[in-house]
Order: sequence, then structure tokens, then C-alpha cells
Amino acid sequence: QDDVRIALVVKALGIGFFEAAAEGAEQAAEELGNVEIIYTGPTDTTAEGQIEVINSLIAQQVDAIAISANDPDAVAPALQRAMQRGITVISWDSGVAPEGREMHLNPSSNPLIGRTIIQLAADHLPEGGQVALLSATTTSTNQNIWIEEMNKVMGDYPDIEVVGTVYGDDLADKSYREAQGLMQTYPDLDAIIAPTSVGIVAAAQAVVDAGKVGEVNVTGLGLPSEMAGAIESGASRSFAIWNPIDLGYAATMLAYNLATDAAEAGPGAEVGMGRLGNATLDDNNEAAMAEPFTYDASNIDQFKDIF
Amino acid sequence: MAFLKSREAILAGAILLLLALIAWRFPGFVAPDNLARVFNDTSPLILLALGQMAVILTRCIDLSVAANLALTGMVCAMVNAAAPGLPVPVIIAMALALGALMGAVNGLLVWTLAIPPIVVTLGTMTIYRGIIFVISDGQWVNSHEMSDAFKALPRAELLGLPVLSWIALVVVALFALLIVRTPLGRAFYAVGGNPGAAVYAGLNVGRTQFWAFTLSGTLAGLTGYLWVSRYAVAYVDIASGFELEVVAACVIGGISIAGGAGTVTGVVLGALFLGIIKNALPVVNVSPFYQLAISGGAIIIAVAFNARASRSRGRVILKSAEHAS
Amino acid sequence: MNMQAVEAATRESAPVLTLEGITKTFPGVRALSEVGLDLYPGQVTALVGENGAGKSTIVKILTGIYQPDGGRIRLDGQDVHFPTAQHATTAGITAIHQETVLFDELSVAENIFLGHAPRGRFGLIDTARMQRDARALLERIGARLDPALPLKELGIANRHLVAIARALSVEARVVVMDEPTAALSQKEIEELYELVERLKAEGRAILFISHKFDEIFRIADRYTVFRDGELVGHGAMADVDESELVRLMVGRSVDQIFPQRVSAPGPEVLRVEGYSHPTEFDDISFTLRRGEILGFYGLVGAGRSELMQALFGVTRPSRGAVHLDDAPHAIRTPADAIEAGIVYVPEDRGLQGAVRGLPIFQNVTLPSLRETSRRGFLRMAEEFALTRRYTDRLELRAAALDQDVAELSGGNQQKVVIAKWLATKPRVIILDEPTKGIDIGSKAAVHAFMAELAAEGLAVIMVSSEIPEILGMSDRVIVMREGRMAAELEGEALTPETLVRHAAGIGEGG
Amino acid sequence: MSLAERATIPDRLNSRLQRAATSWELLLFLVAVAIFIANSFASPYFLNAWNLSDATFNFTEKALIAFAMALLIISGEIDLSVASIIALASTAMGAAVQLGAGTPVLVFVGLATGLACGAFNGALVTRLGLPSIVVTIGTMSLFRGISYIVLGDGAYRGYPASFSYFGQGYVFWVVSFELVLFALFALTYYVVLHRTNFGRAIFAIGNNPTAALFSGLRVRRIKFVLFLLTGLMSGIAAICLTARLGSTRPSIGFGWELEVVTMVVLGGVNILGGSGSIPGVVIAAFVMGLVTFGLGLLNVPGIVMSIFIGLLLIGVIALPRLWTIARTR
Ligand SMILES: Nc1ncnc2c1ncn2[C@@H]1O[C@H](COP(=O)(O)OP(=O)(O)OP(=O)(O)O)[C@@H](O)[C@H]1O
Ligand SMILES: Nc1ncnc2c1ncn2[C@@H]1O[C@H](COP(=O)(O)OP(=O)(O)OP(=O)(O)O)[C@@H](O)[C@H]1O
Ligand SMILES: [Mg+2]
Ligand SMILES: [Mg+2]
Repeated sequence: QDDVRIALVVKALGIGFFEAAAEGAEQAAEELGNVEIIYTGPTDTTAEGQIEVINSLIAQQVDAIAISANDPDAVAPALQRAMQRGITVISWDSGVAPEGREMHLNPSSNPLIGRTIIQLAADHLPEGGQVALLSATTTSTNQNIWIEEMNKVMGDYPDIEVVGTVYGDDLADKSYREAQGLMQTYPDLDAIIAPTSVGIVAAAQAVVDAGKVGEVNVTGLGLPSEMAGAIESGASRSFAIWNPIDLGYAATMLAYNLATDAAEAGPGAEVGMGRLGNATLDDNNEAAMAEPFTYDASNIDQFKDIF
Repeated sequence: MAFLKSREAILAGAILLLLALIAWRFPGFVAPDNLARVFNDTSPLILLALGQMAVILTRCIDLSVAANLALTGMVCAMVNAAAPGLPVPVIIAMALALGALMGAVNGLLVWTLAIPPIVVTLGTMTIYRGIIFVISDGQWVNSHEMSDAFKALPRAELLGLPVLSWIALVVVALFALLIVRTPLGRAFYAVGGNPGAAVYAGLNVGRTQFWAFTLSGTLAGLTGYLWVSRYAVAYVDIASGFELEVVAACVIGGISIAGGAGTVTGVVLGALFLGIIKNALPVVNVSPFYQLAISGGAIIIAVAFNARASRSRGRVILKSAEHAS
Repeated sequence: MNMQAVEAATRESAPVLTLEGITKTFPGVRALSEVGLDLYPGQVTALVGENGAGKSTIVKILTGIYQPDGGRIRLDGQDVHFPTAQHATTAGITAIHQETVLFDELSVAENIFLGHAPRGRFGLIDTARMQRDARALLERIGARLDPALPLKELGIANRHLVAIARALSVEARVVVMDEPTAALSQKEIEELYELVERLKAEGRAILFISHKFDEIFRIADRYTVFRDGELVGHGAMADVDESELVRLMVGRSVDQIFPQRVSAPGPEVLRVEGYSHPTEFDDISFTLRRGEILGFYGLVGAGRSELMQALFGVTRPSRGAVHLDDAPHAIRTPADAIEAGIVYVPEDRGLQGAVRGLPIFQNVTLPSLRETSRRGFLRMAEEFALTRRYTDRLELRAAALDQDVAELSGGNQQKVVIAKWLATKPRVIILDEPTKGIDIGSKAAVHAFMAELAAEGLAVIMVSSEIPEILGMSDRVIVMREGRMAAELEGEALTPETLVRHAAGIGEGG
Repeated sequence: MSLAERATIPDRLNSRLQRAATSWELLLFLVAVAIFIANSFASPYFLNAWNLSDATFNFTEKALIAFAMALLIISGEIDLSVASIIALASTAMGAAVQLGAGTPVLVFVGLATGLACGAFNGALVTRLGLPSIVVTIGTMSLFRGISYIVLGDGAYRGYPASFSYFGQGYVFWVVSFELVLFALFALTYYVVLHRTNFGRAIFAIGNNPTAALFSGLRVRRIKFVLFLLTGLMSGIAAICLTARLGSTRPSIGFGWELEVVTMVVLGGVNILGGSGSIPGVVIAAFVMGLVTFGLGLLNVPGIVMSIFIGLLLIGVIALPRLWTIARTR
């Protein structure tokens, strides 16, 4: 029996989060036995780059593509062509427009993430205070959805004021500069929420460099391995993330099950995710994996060497 | 006063005007400590622009500076991660040497094979970037993998200014000395201004260009270490596209792209102009999305302006016309 | 002064610098073949020869800019070799080159000392001392210039003074001057002569290149004559007279070179009134008739080329009018000029004339593409035919019509440029230094051709700096000086003396 | 000298065949063939009509711009703003979609924006006499910057279905619309550059702008037209790319200017102006497409491919020169 070849297409190669996801994919492959993982992606986060990668995957006649998209619309036509040629396509992490995939796996549900990021800030602001948002790239949608979801629940936190939102483009230097600008513009700032793994590291560094450890708490979504230093220095009291290893694992399982026709995507369908149970698809053929997990000084050492 | 009519004075005036405009909306921006912060933030741009200035003076262009910076930065970070005990001065020496080597490769291709500089550096730009990916396997080097000493240097404060700023100041001073007071510095102008005549004056055009590239590479290497240690992260794409900002700083600073004309003061002011805009936008609440268009507009206005100022006057045969206009 | 010369001649020591069997070839031209040259301390050796005889080439060889293909250079009897200009300077050889070799963005002082500036602490350039020294040097040649001034602020004459100061800024044993007085005023020329005397007295050897016989006879002790890249004579000035020198230079007597022609000018074609330019020339008026050759004489830098380029539409005049057949005509671009039947064979063949990199036939048809093409599409056969018509007539020497013009010799390049313009069937042709740098045979051919054109009714303007050419070819001559018309001469008044007097501005009460 | 003595000068020294045999184009063509053969051995998926057809999308849009860029570079100028013109033209089309424009209007908007950008560059270079490399570095930021101002981190989508034909349609079998466009423009530009007065003028200007001016060519006007053409081709590329992506973001086509210039230089066009050919650029487009596609099939990351392209770029220029140096020693 031939190997089932599953391509894990990421936004860009070399990002720690996706490397961890690739590790999860390999775990799934090992568990399934007859799966070959092709871990690939462009070198910078562009849709054109991903399309070239998709074209070469179509040419190689892989069995399934699981993609975290740089642009939900731009990659859709290429993925549609992949589906026409009999390739199973799912998206995970950052979604693709519905016509370009069979299903989408959210790392967590958007409302859960939205509530988590504001809760993380509120936990350390019993008296209330000013918080600001440092978002990621201009071409990624999930940050905006999470911020939207966060705004929906702001009524529950009457003492907390969101003073501004800036964009760091997922570039270390730009995020750093934007974080500096925030502290400059809002001298009374209490917390920076960065729902992006690049931004949160840069913001923590900016807080340390500005000598504002203890005054400004950096929180949001980050990777334990990259945030260990910030927790140690006190620039960040806590942050959250879903487990990227699990995410890669789950995406691979889903792709395998759909590609081998063990399951079919459709509203209400249940698709297996191996050790993580079943994913239930909603009306948009979307499913959520799990809720984010919070890391702080008490548990960081346990995870920082894993991902 | 000749100075008041010079490009530099006008650019300085434009910067003051810009600062006044920002201060009007947001007085905190012109507080001394914030200006110091802006300067610190602009330091890498200043360092690279100085190197680029030398190259442009000799009628060449170096598009590989940002890739050189990124590769040197990555090597420094990886060496530090692998051998945290290695003293920082050794790392800096390595950064300088590696940067110089990459610059020298450009320079040699231009000098010995007479390949047009834009082709050479377009090629080496992609090659250097590619090498980063190959040696790092695309992985990032993160803050916690770097030693504290490695990260501490650029941000350590000396007399109220971070070392990064001091390095920029020292390099500007040394570079100005090199440009104004050494034979090599003057040769940059001669070789770019009139290559044919430079031969008559006993200068070797190719070799002078080689040194300009090496100088530019050395500064890019130094900036590579500073960049990576300051932002405490190294990955393939750092400073991507920065080469154009560097050229822009030179052009705004009045360096003639045709070679042979421009001053260190102008370049520093040109870099500061871009740095101030970049730092002011988030502060005055203009969407950062305006930044690109603003710097593009600034380049066009600056080059149009410089071209007017340096229009050639012909041979001036009529005696009565010599000192007029 | 004569006493001094005799004294120097009797001192007759060994030469400082000896060149032997020097050969140099450029693609298509043998610039020098086996020439020799001796320079003696405390003496001025004049190097004379026609344009293109190879004078500047030997200067470039002995200053390390060109490498000879053969021969040897000896300094104090020792064989030397100058791979770069720096080496020659270090050996004590300095030169004022014919082309200005200066740098606009550097200051006057830096231009003078580039490459050998005085150094102070840490090996840095000692700017203060450099400016002091520069000022002293400039004063020595009678120039009152601020050494700190950027060179770009200076006009053509002052630049020349800076170039002279640069040559004197090194402790030199051999000083070479390649047409140093060409762009200078009479007063500055006198100061230069004094300087030459002083250098002589200091025991330096001087090589002096000039086309002006009066000055050669005034300051030189010895002479060397080149003709077509060969050494044809040398000796003491005391032993020759002017006609002997001319015979050596030209190889035959002057009046034989030029074609006999009867001038029969027809009606007026071109009238220029009050043409002026803000910085280059002022108030130029003249007329031109069919079948006439109008000469424009002046020293190099008199502004003749600038005037012609304005007539051709390359630059815009600030004032003045052009009439063609009595009708006013606005010429804003070269395309307008060609349309009106005025064409210009430029002086700078490499920059403005030939398009190097394109083949011969494409050069020739460039302004006539409308004739050879159909609806904008090229027809190569027509192009070759048109080209052949004119290159045959001009006796062009080339391997093939699709050969790159850059591979041709200077004279043949010039023929290509002339062919290009004749193919447009012009009414007025302006030839700017048409025989500059071309060999004697081609020169005669160009002259004959010019006469033929005039006989066919073309109106010809010829700009030239060579007196024999001006005298031999022109019906009428306009002399320019410092951007202005100095005289219009014709018939009896047309003599070498009047030309030189008006061009140099001598004897006009100042 | 009598006529009998004088040998008449032949029209041509070498026959056209002889010239072709020693041309850059032939060398490049052999490189392309070599890469093609290497690819078909390296990957079993390479020799497949549909796959090869997909691969053409890697270069068709860039090549469209490269044709006009080749003319511009031969004339001695350069336009680094082409990728930003794509962004601005795409943004303008996206804005038109929001106003309910149909496909014909979109095409018009794309072409008009490209032309306007080209005119802007051309006017700055030819009217004000500014160096094109600096001007277009400026407009490169300016044009894309305007897209960022308009779009921010948003996107335009909702292009009409008929519009997608330009980027995703097939004329017959595996021959895509873009490939047909590529072929048509290759032919057009070949004729314009090598067979018309206009093309001849471009070569003359690139070799010696002063002599060209002195020969009565309207140098500034011709250069202006070339900038217009480059803008227009960028507009066409913007239409194709937008139709292929189905959405517009300000980062669209980022970094393409360098790939286009690389393609032109690899095609044997002298970056300093004066020489080059359209067949060379066409072959270079295929070479770059084959390299990226072949390495892509082996899942080599894009940035590693760019090392190959960079080496190819320097190598093809350096090797002949090294050869002459070695021979003259
Ligand atoms: N770089 C060069 N390339 C090709 N030919 C050259 C070059 N330099 C000089 N020549 C040719 O060599 C010959 C000698 O030129 P050279 O400049 O030495 O003449 P010259 O005696 O100085 O004339 P003039 O009195 O006009 O200054 C000419 O035929 C000229 O065209
Ligand atoms: N600084 C300059 N700027 C523009 N053109 C110059 C400059 N210097 C020289 N030229 C051009 O170079 C050529 C050589 O000039 P040359 O020394 O023969 O003097 P000229 O201006 O031609 O004067 P004339 O014809 O009266 O001797 C001319 O065509 C002139 O226009
Ligand atoms: Mg000469
Ligand atoms: Mg002249």
C-alpha cells in the first residue's frame, strides 16, 4: 500500500510555532504508519509564495494539503484547482475562504481566545487600568477576529480601558518600535496585549529596555520557549497559547481521515483527531481544537524546552 | 552665508519644521529623552547609510547591505547560541570581518571583472539571504538562546545614551574624518566625480570602488550584530527591504546617484529625517500605513530638489557670467 | 633672455629623461611608431606637430597613463617603468594635460593636491597647510583664487590655472605642458612665460607643446617634431626658422594640401542676428550664402562649439534670431534643425557624433530612417543601399558595413558621421573641427570633399583651430574670443597675423 | 585611388547564421534545455502537460513586465516601481469592484492606473531630468504606500467571476490565457524592438544618448513612451495577478521588481543600456520558471532557489569575462 502523502503548508518556514506543528504532524504520521509528511511553505509570509508552493504540490499529486494561509482569498483558486485534481484540502490555524477547502480547524474557538487575552490582562489589574493592543501582520485575519471577540466581552471589564491598537507586521523590529511608541503615547499604560507570538516577544523586550518591568505587563499569545525569558524577567506575568504540537497533529489526522475517505466534511460531521477526540464541524465546516492554555512562572519551565 | 544655502541647511530646516509640526500635536515627542530614543532607533540606518554613501560616491550602488546585515547577524547569534562563553568583543570582531568579507566579494567582482555594481549586488543580495536560510535551516534564534552579555551591549547606557547611539556617533565622527581628511575619502569623490580624470591623478578607480564596498560591508556587519542583539532575535528575513531605505537616506541627504557629490552631514540628516517620520507616525496617531507613501514622497521631492541645486552651468566662457547665479 | 637660452644650450649636460623607440597603437590607429625624445635640465624642449601627430600620446606615456607597446624610458640613465600616474609623479615627472583633469566637487586646494596632499597627525590630510601651500602656488602663477572655493564655481580660464598649479605642486624634475596657453588671456600667458623662465633657472627640464610658433620661438631652447606618429626632426631652436619647422611638421609646403577652388557664393541662406547665451556667448551676428565656406577661428574655448550647438538646437539661446531664406525660424531641438536643413558634424566625435556600439550602416541612417523605412518598419536593404551611396563617395575604409563604428579609425569614424549628415540632403552643414585627430590622408580627403560640397551649392560653416586649414579653405572668416565676435575677415585682411591678433586680443588698446 | 583598386565593402562580415551560433541567446537556450532535462530526471512529476502549464504561471506575469523593462533598460533607464504599480493598479481595481464595476471597467481601470503611474515616472525622469533609479525607488514606496493608505490591513475581494478568466482561464487544453498573452506580447515586443524605427532609436539612445540627440532623435519623448509602456505592462500584469488571486492586498507582488530586472539581465540585456534582445528575455523567463518549478518539485524552499538564480545571474556574466582574462594571461 502506497504512503499517504500529506503536505503541511505553513505561512513561512522557520517560525517556531510552525516548527512545533510540524513535529505534531510527524507524531501523527508515526501513529498512522503509512503517512509521509511534506513540511513546506514560502520563506516570507506572502500569498504568491504559497501559491507557487501549492502549484508544485499539485504537480506532485500529494494526497492532502493542510494549510495555514497567508491570505484567505488569494490561495483559494489554487486550492480549488487542487481539489479538482482530487487532492483533499483543509486549512488550520489561519483559514482559507470556504470555497478553497473542505474544512477549517481553528486552534481554539475565537470567542474563547478573545476572552482569554483580556482575562489574562485583567487578572493582574484588580483596580482596572489602561491596556493597549499590539496586533500582527496586515494580511492575517485571525488577530482581528480575536480582537473583535475581545471587544464583545469588554462589558464584563468596566474598569479596563483599551487605549489603542497598533500593528507590528509580525516583524521583530517594527513590533518593538510600536511597543515603544505605545509606552511613549500612554505613559500610564498598564498592559500590552499582543495576540501574536512575534509581537509579544518584541513587546516584552521593549518593556525591559524601557525599564518598565512591573509597571507594564505584557501578555497575549506566545510560545513558552520564546517567552521563558520574559516570564523570568517579570516583563510578562502570564500568557496563553494552544499547543501547536497538538494543532499539527490534529490537522494531519483530519487530513488523513478525509483523504482516505474515512470521513466526509459537511456541517455537523464528526471527524477524528486521534488522541484528541473528534472535531465537530459547524455550518461553515469549521471546528475548534481546544481552549488555550495559560503559562506563567509556575509551569513555564515544564514547557519551554518542548515548543 | 554659503552654508545657509546648502542642501544640508535646507534639510536641517526641513527636519526642524517636521519636529515643530509633530510637537504641535504631541509635545512629548520633542522631549530630550524621546529625541535620544529616536536617534537610538535610527542608529542602524545611519551606520548603513554611511557605508552606502561611500559606495554611491564612487558611482556604484550596494543593494546587498541588508542581506549582509542579516547574514552577519545570524552568524553572530548562532555562534553566541553555540558558544555562550565567547566574549562579545570577539563576536564584534567576527561581525566586522564577516561583513568586510562580503563587501569585499562585491568589490572584487566590480573591480576585477567589471560587472556592473547593480547586477553584482542584486545577485549577492539573494545569495547572502539564501545562505542565512541554509545555515539556520530557517530556524529563529530567540532571545533566551542568546547570552546576557550578547544582548546587553547595545542597550547598556553610558552618560544617559545607549551604547548603540554611542557607536553610531563614534562611527559618524570617524567616517567624517575618513571622508574629509584621508586620501581614500577624497579618492571616493574623485573617482565618482570624474573617473577619467582620476586615472590622470594616479588613482586606481577599481581599487577605490573595492574599498568603498568593503567599507560598506564592514559597517553592515557591525550593524548586523547590533541589530540582532538589540531586538534579541535573528531570522532569515530581518531587515528585509532595508537596502532601499538606506539608499533613500543617502538620496534625501543629497548624495548624487551619479557619484562624486554629497556630505556626511547630509547623509546623517537624511537618515534622521526618515527615522523621525518612522517614529513619529505611531505617536501622532497617523496610521503606520501612511509611512511608506510619505517616505516615497520625501525621496522624490529630495531628488528633484537636489537636481535643481546641482544643475551644471555649462563651460562658462563669458567672463561676466563666472560668479553670477 | 636669449643670453639665458644660449647659456643653457652651452651647458649641454646629459638629458634627465630619454625616451627611445616608443611605439603605441590604438585600435585602428598607430599613434606612435618608434619615436624618441630627450629632455635636458634647465631647458625647454618644444614638441611640435600637427593635430593627431601623437604629442598628447607621448605625454600620457611618460606620465604613466598609457603603457607603451614597445620602447624604453630612461631617467638619469636608469630604465624606469610607470604603471600608474602615481609612479610617474613619484619619479618627479609632472604634467599639465591637454584635457582638464579636475574634479568639480573638490576644492581648488584639493584639486591641486589630490594624491599627494600634505599629511599631519595620524596620517590625516593637513587641510590648513594644504590651503596655505595652494595659495602660495596660485600666487606664483599670478592667480588670485580662494583655495577653499569648490572647483565647480570656476570658469574655464581659472580651471586652467588650477591645472597649472596642480602640475607645479610636486617637486618635479620634469615638467610637461600640453598646450598650456590655449585657454588663457594675454596677461595670464605672460605670467606663464615668466614661470617657465623661473623653472628653467631652477634647473628643471620642460617639455612644451604648442601650436603657436611665436611662443615656441620665444621660450624654447630645443625642438622635436612629430609627424603622423613618427619622429621627423629635432635640434636646437637656434638652428631652425619657422618655415623649416613647418616643412618638418607638414612634410610638404602648406599651400599644396588644400584644394583649389573658385568661390562663387550664391544667395543668402542663413542669417543669424544677435545670438546670445547667458554664460557661453554673446551678441553673434553673421550671414551665410550658398556655395560659401565660412570659417570660424578662435583659440580653444572661444565658444565656437557652443555657438554652433545653439544653432543646431542642442542648447537654447537667450536672445537673438535665425533667418533661413529671409524667413525667421525657431530651432528648439536638433530635430527642428535637421528639418530645416541645418546639420552639425560635432567636434567631439566619440560623445556627440558616432553612436559607438551600433554598426556603420545604422549610424549613417539614424537621421534618415524615415526615408529608408516603410510605415515605421525597418528595411535593411534600403539602409545598406543608402549607406553605400555615401560611404563609397567618401572612400570609407571598413571591413563591412555592419561593423561597429567603434572599431574604425578616427578618420573613418569622421567619414561615417559626415556620411550620416549628407544622407539627409542638408542645405547648411556645420563642420566643427572636421579634421581634428585624423591622419593627413583623410584630412586632404575631407578638405577636397568640403570644396566639392560648396561647389554643389551647399552652405558650409567650418570651425577650426588650425590656421592653415582656416586660410586654405575659407571664403570668409569670423574670429571669436571669449564668447564674442572679435572680427570678420575676408580677402586681404585674412592673414595668420590678423587671425592670431584678433583671437588672442592683442593690440586692441589693452 | 581608382575604383578597380578599391575593394567594395561588403554589407555583412558574418552571416546571420554565424552570428546566431555565437550568440548569448543560444547559450541561454542550451542552459534552458539542460535544466529541462535535469528536471525531467530529478522528478517523475515534471513531464506532465498540466504541471508544466501550472509552472508557466511562475513567470508569465513577470515576463510581461520584463518585455517593456528590457526596452527601458536598453534605452539606459530603469523602473524599479513596477511591482508597486501592480499594487496600486490592483487596489484601484478593487476599489472599482466595491463601486460595482464590471469586468470591462476593471480592465480599463487597471490599464489606466498603470499608464498613469508610468506617465508619472516618465515625467519625473524626462521633464525634470532626474535619475530614473532614484525616482523609481521613490515611486516604488509612493505607489505601494498609497495602496497601504487605502487598504490598511484590509483587502478587496468580490471580483466578478468573468474577471477571473484573465488569471485562471484556459484558451484551449493546457494553454492558459496568460500563456497566450505572454506569447503575443513576446512577438509584439520582438517586432517593435528589432524591426521598427522606434526599436532602432532605443538602441541608439542606449548606446549614446548625446549622439542620438545630435542625430535628431527625440530622446526625451521616446524615453517617456518607454516609461508609459512599462506602466501599461505592469497594469496588464496587475490584471492577470489580481484575477489569479481573486483578492487585493497592498503587499501584492512584493519584491517582483528585482525578479523582473533579474529576468531582463539574465536575458542578456546590458544593465548599462545599449544592447539586448527580446528572444533572450523570453528564454530567460523560461530558465527562471524551470529552475523554480524544478526545485519546487523537490520541495526546495524558495529562498534556496534564489541562491541558484543569484549565482546564475553573476555566473553568466562573470564566466565569459573570466574566460577572456584567463586567455589573455
Ligand atoms: N584613447 C585613444 N583611443 C584611440 N585612438 C587614440 C586615443 N588617443 C589618441 N588616439 C589617436 O592617436 C593619434 C594621436 O593623438 P594625440 O592626442 O596624441 O595627438 P596630438 O598630437 O596631441 O594632437 P592635438 O594637437 O590635436 O592635441 C590620433 O590619431 C588619435 O586619434
Ligand atoms: N564643462 C563642459 N561642459 C559641457 N561641455 C563641455 C565642457 N567642456 C568641454 N565641453 C565640450 O567639449 C568640446 C571641446 O571643447 P574645446 O576645448 O574644443 O572648446 P570649444 O568650446 O569647442 O571652443 P572652441 O570651439 O571655440 O575651441 C566642446 O564640444 C565643448 O562643448
Ligand atoms: Mg594633444
Ligand atoms: Mg570647439
